[in-house]
Amino acid sequence: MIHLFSSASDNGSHLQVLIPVMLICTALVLHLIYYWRPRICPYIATGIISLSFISALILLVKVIHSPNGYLEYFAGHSWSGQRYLASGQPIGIVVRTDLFGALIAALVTGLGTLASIYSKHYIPHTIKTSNIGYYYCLLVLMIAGMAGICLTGDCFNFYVFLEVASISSYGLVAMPQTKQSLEAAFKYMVVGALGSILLVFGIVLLFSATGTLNMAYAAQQVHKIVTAPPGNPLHNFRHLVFASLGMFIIGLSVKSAFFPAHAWLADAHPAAPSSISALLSGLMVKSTGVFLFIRFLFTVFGLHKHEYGMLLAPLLMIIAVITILGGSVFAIAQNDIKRMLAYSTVAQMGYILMGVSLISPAGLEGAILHIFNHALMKSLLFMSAGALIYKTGIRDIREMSRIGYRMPVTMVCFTVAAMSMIGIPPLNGFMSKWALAKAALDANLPMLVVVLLISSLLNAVYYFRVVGTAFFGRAQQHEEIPHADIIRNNHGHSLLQNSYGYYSLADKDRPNENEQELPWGMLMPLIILAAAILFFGVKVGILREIIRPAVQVLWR
Amino acid sequence: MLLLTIFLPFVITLVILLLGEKRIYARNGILMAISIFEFVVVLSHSQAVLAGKLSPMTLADLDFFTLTFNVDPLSLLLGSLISFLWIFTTSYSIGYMSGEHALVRYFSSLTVCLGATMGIIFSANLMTFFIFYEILTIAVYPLVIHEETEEAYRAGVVYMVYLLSGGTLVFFGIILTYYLSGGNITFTIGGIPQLVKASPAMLYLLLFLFSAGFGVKAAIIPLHVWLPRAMVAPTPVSALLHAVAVVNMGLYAFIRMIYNIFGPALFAHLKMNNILAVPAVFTIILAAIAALRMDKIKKLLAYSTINQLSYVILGASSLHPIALLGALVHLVYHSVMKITLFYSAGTIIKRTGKTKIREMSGLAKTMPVACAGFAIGALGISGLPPIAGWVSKWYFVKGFLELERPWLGAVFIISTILEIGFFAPPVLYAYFGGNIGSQQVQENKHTNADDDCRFEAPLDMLIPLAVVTILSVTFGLFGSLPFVFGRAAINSLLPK
Amino acid sequence: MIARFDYIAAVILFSIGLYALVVKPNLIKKLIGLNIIETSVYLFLIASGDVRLGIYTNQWAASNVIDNPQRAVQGLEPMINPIPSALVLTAIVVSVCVTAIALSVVVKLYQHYGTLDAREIASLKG
Amino acid sequence: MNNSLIVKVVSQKMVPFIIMLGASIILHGAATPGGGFQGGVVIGAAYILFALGIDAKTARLRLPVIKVKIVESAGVLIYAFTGLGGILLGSNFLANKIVLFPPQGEPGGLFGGGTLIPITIGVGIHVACTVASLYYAFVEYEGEPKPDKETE
Repeated sequence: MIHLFSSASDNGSHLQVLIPVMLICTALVLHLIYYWRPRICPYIATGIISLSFISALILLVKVIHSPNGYLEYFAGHSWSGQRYLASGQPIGIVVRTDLFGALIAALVTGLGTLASIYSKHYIPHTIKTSNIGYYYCLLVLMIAGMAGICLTGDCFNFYVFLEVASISSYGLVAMPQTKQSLEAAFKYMVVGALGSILLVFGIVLLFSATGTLNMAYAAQQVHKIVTAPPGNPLHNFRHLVFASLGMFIIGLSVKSAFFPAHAWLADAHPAAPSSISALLSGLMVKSTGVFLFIRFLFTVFGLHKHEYGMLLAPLLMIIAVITILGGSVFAIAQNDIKRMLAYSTVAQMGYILMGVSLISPAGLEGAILHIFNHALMKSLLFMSAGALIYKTGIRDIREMSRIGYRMPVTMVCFTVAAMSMIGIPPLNGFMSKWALAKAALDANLPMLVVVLLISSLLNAVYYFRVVGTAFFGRAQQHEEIPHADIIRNNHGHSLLQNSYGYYSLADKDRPNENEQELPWGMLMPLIILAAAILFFGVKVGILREIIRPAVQVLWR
Repeated sequence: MLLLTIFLPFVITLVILLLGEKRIYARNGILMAISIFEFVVVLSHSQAVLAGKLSPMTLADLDFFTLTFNVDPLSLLLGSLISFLWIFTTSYSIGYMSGEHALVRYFSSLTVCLGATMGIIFSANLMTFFIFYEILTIAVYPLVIHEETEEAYRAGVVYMVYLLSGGTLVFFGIILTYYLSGGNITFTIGGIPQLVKASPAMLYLLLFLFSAGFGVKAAIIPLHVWLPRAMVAPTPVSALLHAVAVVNMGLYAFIRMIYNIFGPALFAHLKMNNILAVPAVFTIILAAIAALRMDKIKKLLAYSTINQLSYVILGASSLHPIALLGALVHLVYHSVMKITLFYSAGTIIKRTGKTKIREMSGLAKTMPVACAGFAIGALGISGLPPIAGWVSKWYFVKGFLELERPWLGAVFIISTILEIGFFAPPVLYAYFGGNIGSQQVQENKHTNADDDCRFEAPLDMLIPLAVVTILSVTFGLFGSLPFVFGRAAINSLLPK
Repeated sequence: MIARFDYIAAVILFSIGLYALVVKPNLIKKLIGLNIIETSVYLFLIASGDVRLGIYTNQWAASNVIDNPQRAVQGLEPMINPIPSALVLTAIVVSVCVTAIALSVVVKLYQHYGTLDAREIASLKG
Repeated sequence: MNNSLIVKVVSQKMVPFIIMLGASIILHGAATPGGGFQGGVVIGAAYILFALGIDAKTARLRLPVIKVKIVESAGVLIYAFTGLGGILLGSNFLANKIVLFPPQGEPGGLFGGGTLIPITIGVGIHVACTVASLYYAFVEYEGEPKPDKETE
């Protein structure tokens, strides 16, 4: 193939656009394929996502070896080869992938592969058979959107991909079609749409001020505007820049569930099917939220260069602290395991914001490291929680006593992730907390370390509750789940609705009751993730070698 | 070989888990073998260490820090003590726990504790130390809740809250050390050199964090609540908590903190020895007074432990070689005597179901060995001459007199009087009380059928009890091994 | 400022939409509120594309503006910027999608609860 | 649905003209205001009008779900393959060159947009089908019997 991997005339790579394009195209035919051959649909989805994962890895390697730390690809330019206007403004949509984006894209597609493998067995017991085709379609679309966000360098492209990812996730949350999931989906949708519209507002204001949608070029213009002395006509555009910054901060705070706007997350993430919860908590709030937060604040608005960075930092820090403590405290109060995990995600988003709010390379490094590590940990937690629900139908932590003996591998994986979350040393969660703590001390803010530690302690309290109950809980038989109404799923299994309103399979119809604890397809992602947690804990150097230059690129 | 002592127990844990509940003899055999193996391996290092050869071993480089292990005289002292007592813990546990439920969980946790303890003792820097410190904390939890009663679960919650909070403080201390010293967190003879340059306020904060963190494990008084609560656990576990692993690790951490992190010079310069003496004295007196009020044997022993632990802290923070020697030797002696007390109390509880002091009345006639062990242990802890405890107290008092702080010496005298006050009743009841107890000896339902009461308890409980009792006496009369290791440790901790 | 009546209109629309979104208990009315908010942003977007309206506008000519602001400010290059219009189209598509999904969710919710009152549809708390 | 005859006839006779308008908007998307989305919506509206005129079930027979879905996906694939054409011909994704349409139009003319023509056609097809299927999703929804409760 002629120039499949590197573009002829730029330093970019075709993979930058091919990854989202191939995912979107596949997604749109997937539900047709489901009509035609329902059984191959999961394999095609898994295949295409893993193909995109391989592509993302190749891309990551290419970006690492690129001289500037980023690849620029001009999509939709004119054939004549003209790339820039006379003023230096790029023509067309510039797909600009830096190290940070490439890393997160690899993470997105990698975890997406695992989620899609996991879905094959999990999904038929959660949603209607007629919806499975749409499920895979939306799953692939969502991954396409998240990967697209990470790969582009154009403000409006961000928005489009963000909406692709968001809208598919609304659909996925609503997919089980229970009371809870529908209500959660509605809340999620309203809040998400509000967040998105604020982002559009921000983009428009930025466009008004700078006259461009290209992020790199906009960054130059913002710099010119902010540093223009009074009297210079450019000085008048300052207000637009500030308004735009404010809109971005509010909109992205909503999207990444920082403190006052965190409630939707705690509803939406538990209500989705577990494979989707894993992606939502692990990736969605990051790629559509914190990733863009870092992207815009540092790359476009240059928070580290201008004085408003110093004004914003304390504000962000306060939000971060409240988010961390609030999320942890709320998590303790939960009895539903997935809801607890969702609140834990809120707290972890606070960690990431804390790293960002230090406005130092070390803090940013810690934040990015935590984005990566938390994605692995939280995906594993949600997937193992989903496996528990799949096998036993138990969502309530109080009913989980001795479950660790029935499903040893699942619970051991859960324990590994929980320990990593608490910050037990050789695991990866510790590494990022350590990096954040060190950054906070470097910034001479030991109070933040105290917050981090209190939160670790609270983490320990609520994760230990689960692990303790699962392995050392009282041996007594838990009461029968009170069920309001019995419905039948598409396999003819009767579904019980427990006191929380969630449906689960009745005991007699539970799959593989007497066989191994889980089908291999569900066990494998768990084991891979647990191994990854251990691996990136011990070999954190590999990640830091990518993240350190990534931060340098952002810091420019 | 050193790494083997740390990681072999973890492998053995897996083996125990795989063996399952059924294969009792294989499990017992493995457990005894690993305990004896540990002791032999630790002792085998003594030649090299006493000759002054240290060889740090780096296992893995984890970017921010390294997993490094090392043997020095102090760790040799603690390591040999603990691995030695572990032999008795294991054999006593096998006897005491026979027929109980969830033995796989019990013994696997016990073995993890062994590995974690060895890891703590042989770690060469703070992070390695911390990893195993937390593993120990978590591994003890299943042992605390082993009875699975409501009370046990509540004790488990208290235990976890206290210990994890302590761990968090320690972790903050480690981060602060890392920050103040620019990344050097290795235990260094004479203290970490970079800390000298740090500001006093930060160093006081560091002292607070470490003492509060380690103080939870060492049961300094406001932080001691978990220890009496954890008494709901089976007696071998109490012995493990009080005499063998857990609290000793707190003391070990204190000694490491004073001598290998701050260093004696900096510690004295900032008058931290005086600061640390305050809670220690407070704890000694308060715990002794509290123990006077206790009517249950195990609670009494718990408060006695709290009281004794602060002796070590007080002695170690004095920075005087003789008092430090007293502290190190007391660490050993206290372990031996406390394990004697627990084993005899455990034997009594297991055989008769009695937990109150008053119920021990006249028990000496039916259970002579147990009561003799209890009496000897009690006398030793109180510091009466022929038995082990007086030697270390003698050194304490001598050290503080040489330091010209007689009032600290007086604390020991007062404490001794109080100890005699609270240990006298059980002993007197047992030997001179009315004979009300003998009728109430009830057959414990768990004892083996073939054990027809020829002995007062199964042999695998009695033998460890007898051995540790004899040890208490011999250490009192001519115990030289602790002194050999202790002097070597002092030479390494307090460089001339 | 009064010259920018379009901006004022956008702000008023935004407030109305937000009011409906927050205060009205009916889910459909909430969605209408959301759509009004979106409309206000589109209005703002399109209005900002019109260079003739004043200096706080988009300066698309704008490679010119930043390099040579005086000319555009003086109205020498009056031109309606096509890019905001294109953006509005995309945004409308998005809002149509969201509205469609939201409506279908509302239908399903009605099926479960038999009501559209947000105060009664509250099984999730904490 | 018992519409009057006038409505029925007029709505059906209007459909081809509306579709023509939509097609015109789509084809001129490159040069004038309008484009794939607007034209597509117009065509979709034509179909809705058609369905309103006669009853929904009959309209459904004329346009089965599966066909709508296939054509809908085909629209996006036209877009994507036009983009990929750029790569296959040695330039970047979506690079614009008049390669698919032999008549090389003037800039501003019908064929002056180069690859914009297939792109707008793809978008138009997709949007038209989406609008039609959205209409049906709501109109043909067979809900369970509802309680009589109404709010506000």
